[in-house]
Amino acid sequence: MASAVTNEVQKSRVVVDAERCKGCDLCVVACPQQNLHLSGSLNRSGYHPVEFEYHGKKGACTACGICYWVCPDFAITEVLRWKA
Amino acid sequence: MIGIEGHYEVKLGPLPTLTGKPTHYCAGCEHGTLTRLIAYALHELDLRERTVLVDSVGCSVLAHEYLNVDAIQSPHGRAPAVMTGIKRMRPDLLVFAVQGDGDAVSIGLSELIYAANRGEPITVFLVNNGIYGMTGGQMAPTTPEGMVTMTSPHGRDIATTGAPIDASKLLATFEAPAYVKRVLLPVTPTPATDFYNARGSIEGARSVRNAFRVQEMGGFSFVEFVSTCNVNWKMSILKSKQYATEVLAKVFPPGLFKDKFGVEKR
Amino acid sequence: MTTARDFLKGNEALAYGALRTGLNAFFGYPITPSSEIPETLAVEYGNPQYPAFKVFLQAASEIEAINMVIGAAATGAKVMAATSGPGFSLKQEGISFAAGMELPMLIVDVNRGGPGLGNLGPEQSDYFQATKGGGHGGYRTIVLAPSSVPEMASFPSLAFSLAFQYRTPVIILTDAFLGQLKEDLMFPEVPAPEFDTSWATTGARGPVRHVISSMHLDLPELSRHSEHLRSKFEEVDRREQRSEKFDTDDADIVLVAYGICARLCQRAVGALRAKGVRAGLLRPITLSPFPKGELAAFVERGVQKFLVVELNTGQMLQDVQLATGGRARIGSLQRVGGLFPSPSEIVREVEVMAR
Amino acid sequence: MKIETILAGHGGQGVLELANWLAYFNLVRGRHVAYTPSYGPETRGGKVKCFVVSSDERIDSPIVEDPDILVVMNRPSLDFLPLLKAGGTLLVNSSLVKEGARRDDVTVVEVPATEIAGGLREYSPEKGKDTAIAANSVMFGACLAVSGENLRAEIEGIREVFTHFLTGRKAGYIPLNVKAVEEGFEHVTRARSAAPPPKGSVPLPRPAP
Repeated sequence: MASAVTNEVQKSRVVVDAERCKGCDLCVVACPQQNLHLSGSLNRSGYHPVEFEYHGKKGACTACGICYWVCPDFAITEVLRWKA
Repeated sequence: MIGIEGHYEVKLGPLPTLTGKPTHYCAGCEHGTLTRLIAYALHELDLRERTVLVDSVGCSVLAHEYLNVDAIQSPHGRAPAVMTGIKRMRPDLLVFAVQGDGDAVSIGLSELIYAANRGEPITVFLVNNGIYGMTGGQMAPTTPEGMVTMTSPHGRDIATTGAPIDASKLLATFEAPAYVKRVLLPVTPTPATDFYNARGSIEGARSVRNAFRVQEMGGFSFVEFVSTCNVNWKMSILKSKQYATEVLAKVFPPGLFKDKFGVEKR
Repeated sequence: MTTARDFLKGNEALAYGALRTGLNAFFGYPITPSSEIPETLAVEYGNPQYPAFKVFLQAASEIEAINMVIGAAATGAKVMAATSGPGFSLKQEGISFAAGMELPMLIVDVNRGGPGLGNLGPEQSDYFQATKGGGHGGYRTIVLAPSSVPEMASFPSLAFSLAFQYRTPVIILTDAFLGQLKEDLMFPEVPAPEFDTSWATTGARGPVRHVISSMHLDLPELSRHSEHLRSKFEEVDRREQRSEKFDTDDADIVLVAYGICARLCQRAVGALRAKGVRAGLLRPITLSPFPKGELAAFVERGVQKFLVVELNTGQMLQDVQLATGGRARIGSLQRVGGLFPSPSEIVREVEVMAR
Repeated sequence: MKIETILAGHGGQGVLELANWLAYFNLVRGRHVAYTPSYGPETRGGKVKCFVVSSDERIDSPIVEDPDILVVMNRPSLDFLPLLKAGGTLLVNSSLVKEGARRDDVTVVEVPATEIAGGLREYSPEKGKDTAIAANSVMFGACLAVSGENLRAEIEGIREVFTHFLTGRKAGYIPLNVKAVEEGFEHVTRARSAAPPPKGSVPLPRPAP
């Protein structure tokens, strides 16, 4: 999924199940690149689910998987890495 | 994305050892995190087909709803005894329980001690958040001095209720247990930045895998996870991580207490 | 400070009722749905308004708690423990010992869904365990069944006076619904009565040495002791049967229900009377001793039909069958799992029986 | 004179608090009251259904089967409409429940409680904070109006209710809640004087003075 700006390949991706997320913020504060943020919208249970962006404040996602390991609700379902 | 050769490879993915059912755990609770670590280890060690989970009584009583394994529900505090009964009949099965501090260190301390002392090849994961969660925030044997709870409204007074009990240190005094470990599971604030460190989850994943390996090698394994309960501590989720790091982890410092089989080295 | 008229949950009212009648010690263990009782007592511990309340302690389990109760009761103190089904089961050995040692104490069981872990809904399924002696050996205890928040408040003082008068454990059997129900209540200004506790352990001060034990190795001695316990309960049975009657004087069919079920039946009796059906209600207040005198009187008067309404699979039913001696038809309306019979369901059941 | 009320909504809407206030208000007025918290199998998943009974005599069943008043705070709670006694009153938080009631044998009173509460920002101790959460207090006022209470004589009773429940830090919210009660009461009084009562509806008897 090339990012619109530079047509460069996004080396990694985090898949989020928005309906499972309880907006607990743990992945947001633990992500070294700060790519994850709570969205403005509400999921069915009334929580603000987290959203993934490839480019975070500290740089691009490195598929380190920390979000996968800290998420108490398994809402971070997959961490993918691009294989050329 | 035409013309760019390659594909996305799953580094960390969905686990067949999870049922997929949303959890009832409060937002940000380490019971949920630990459930993931267990599911991952069961999958990685290909144990799912011969695992029996013993549900304790407390917040983890619904663990069978989330872990896709056989399960048996134990009376409050009696999981180690139930596991002993299963394992002695079926030594080929892997049995484990997730117990809260009320379940394991209060009503179930006797069962825990005797199973450990017999070196039963079973695994106990203790979620120690210093309070009774499911029943609404009462004092537990692990409640730190001065903590306000529903049954220590003026702050826990250790002169009349005793000091917090260190289960890991206690079990480590016995000859038989093969693996006794304590991990600070929550994300921990790092003073310099607004960034939180996730070493607890990584160390936790490793400890869960080691605990199962020790059981497969015929030893008793016990991992205590210092955790949080922000709802009953009446704190925000992130404030509770700070409290766990600055207060609870001082009363229950993480560490490796026993590793008779040296699993941490290989 | 509780004002003249309060608005409290049943569990809170029970805790204040115990404090106001001079509770000395409480030993507990957390279990839903009884938690408001220890939580209220924890907040009030040290309040100068309750100078008698000297000991509050959360034990490591219900077994530890009941044994702490035995120790404190042996000093002649007014001691209470409160729990729910699973904890009540764990306390049975202790209650048997206390009955054997003739120790007064108050045990509260907030009945929840069973058996085993069950659920947190209200049931009346601990009836047998409470009334027939859940522990080993031959003993009976007195069991009181409140059906309102005012009774949750007033029964602790009644329980302690019976406990000390007859030197026996007394059980208050309530349920998860009554524990959470909030009603207005007026605390009666009941004096905290003092009781003769010359039997209590004092540290061998004075001429008489006190040994409080349930062990009687000599066979005839245990026989005499058990006979004594039996005759004591016979006296309780003769003097302490308590119940409340609604519209029973001319009733053709009498409903029998205790606790929250009695209130549902009260509403049903009103609806039936409005439809011209002569129904009445007997509400047992003491489940042990069971008010069999009232039931025998109804049968004497010619009542042919009774309907027992309870939240279990037929437990008080057996006591009603015994008390009516096979000389009447006994219907049984049961709900379990935390569900309730609605007043209209009770009305329909009575109408079917009345035909 | 007995009034049986069912209040329904979802957790977080303050339905249980509203039920407590309503019960305590009646207690302060010298009546017997019974409040049953969230009850019943359909309360899983955060749904709330609770009962308030107030009466001059001792209350028999605290469980309500056919209420005189049904308070509906959110859309799913409209499912309880069949329980409402013929001639009873349906009080709906029309800010969240857009669907009309499908019964013509009851009085339907629509109260945009969330919107009304939202407009009371200047009464909140924290200036500019969203006050929509006081929707339950607006409904409290609506309940009193529907039960035929005379609010002007009762304003002290309302204050006493909130002083009893809103203690410590929460005491700062008493003015906002009292204002919300007044707004709810006025809204219903205005609406009822305009709309004709539907056929078959029995006006609730005035409480004994």
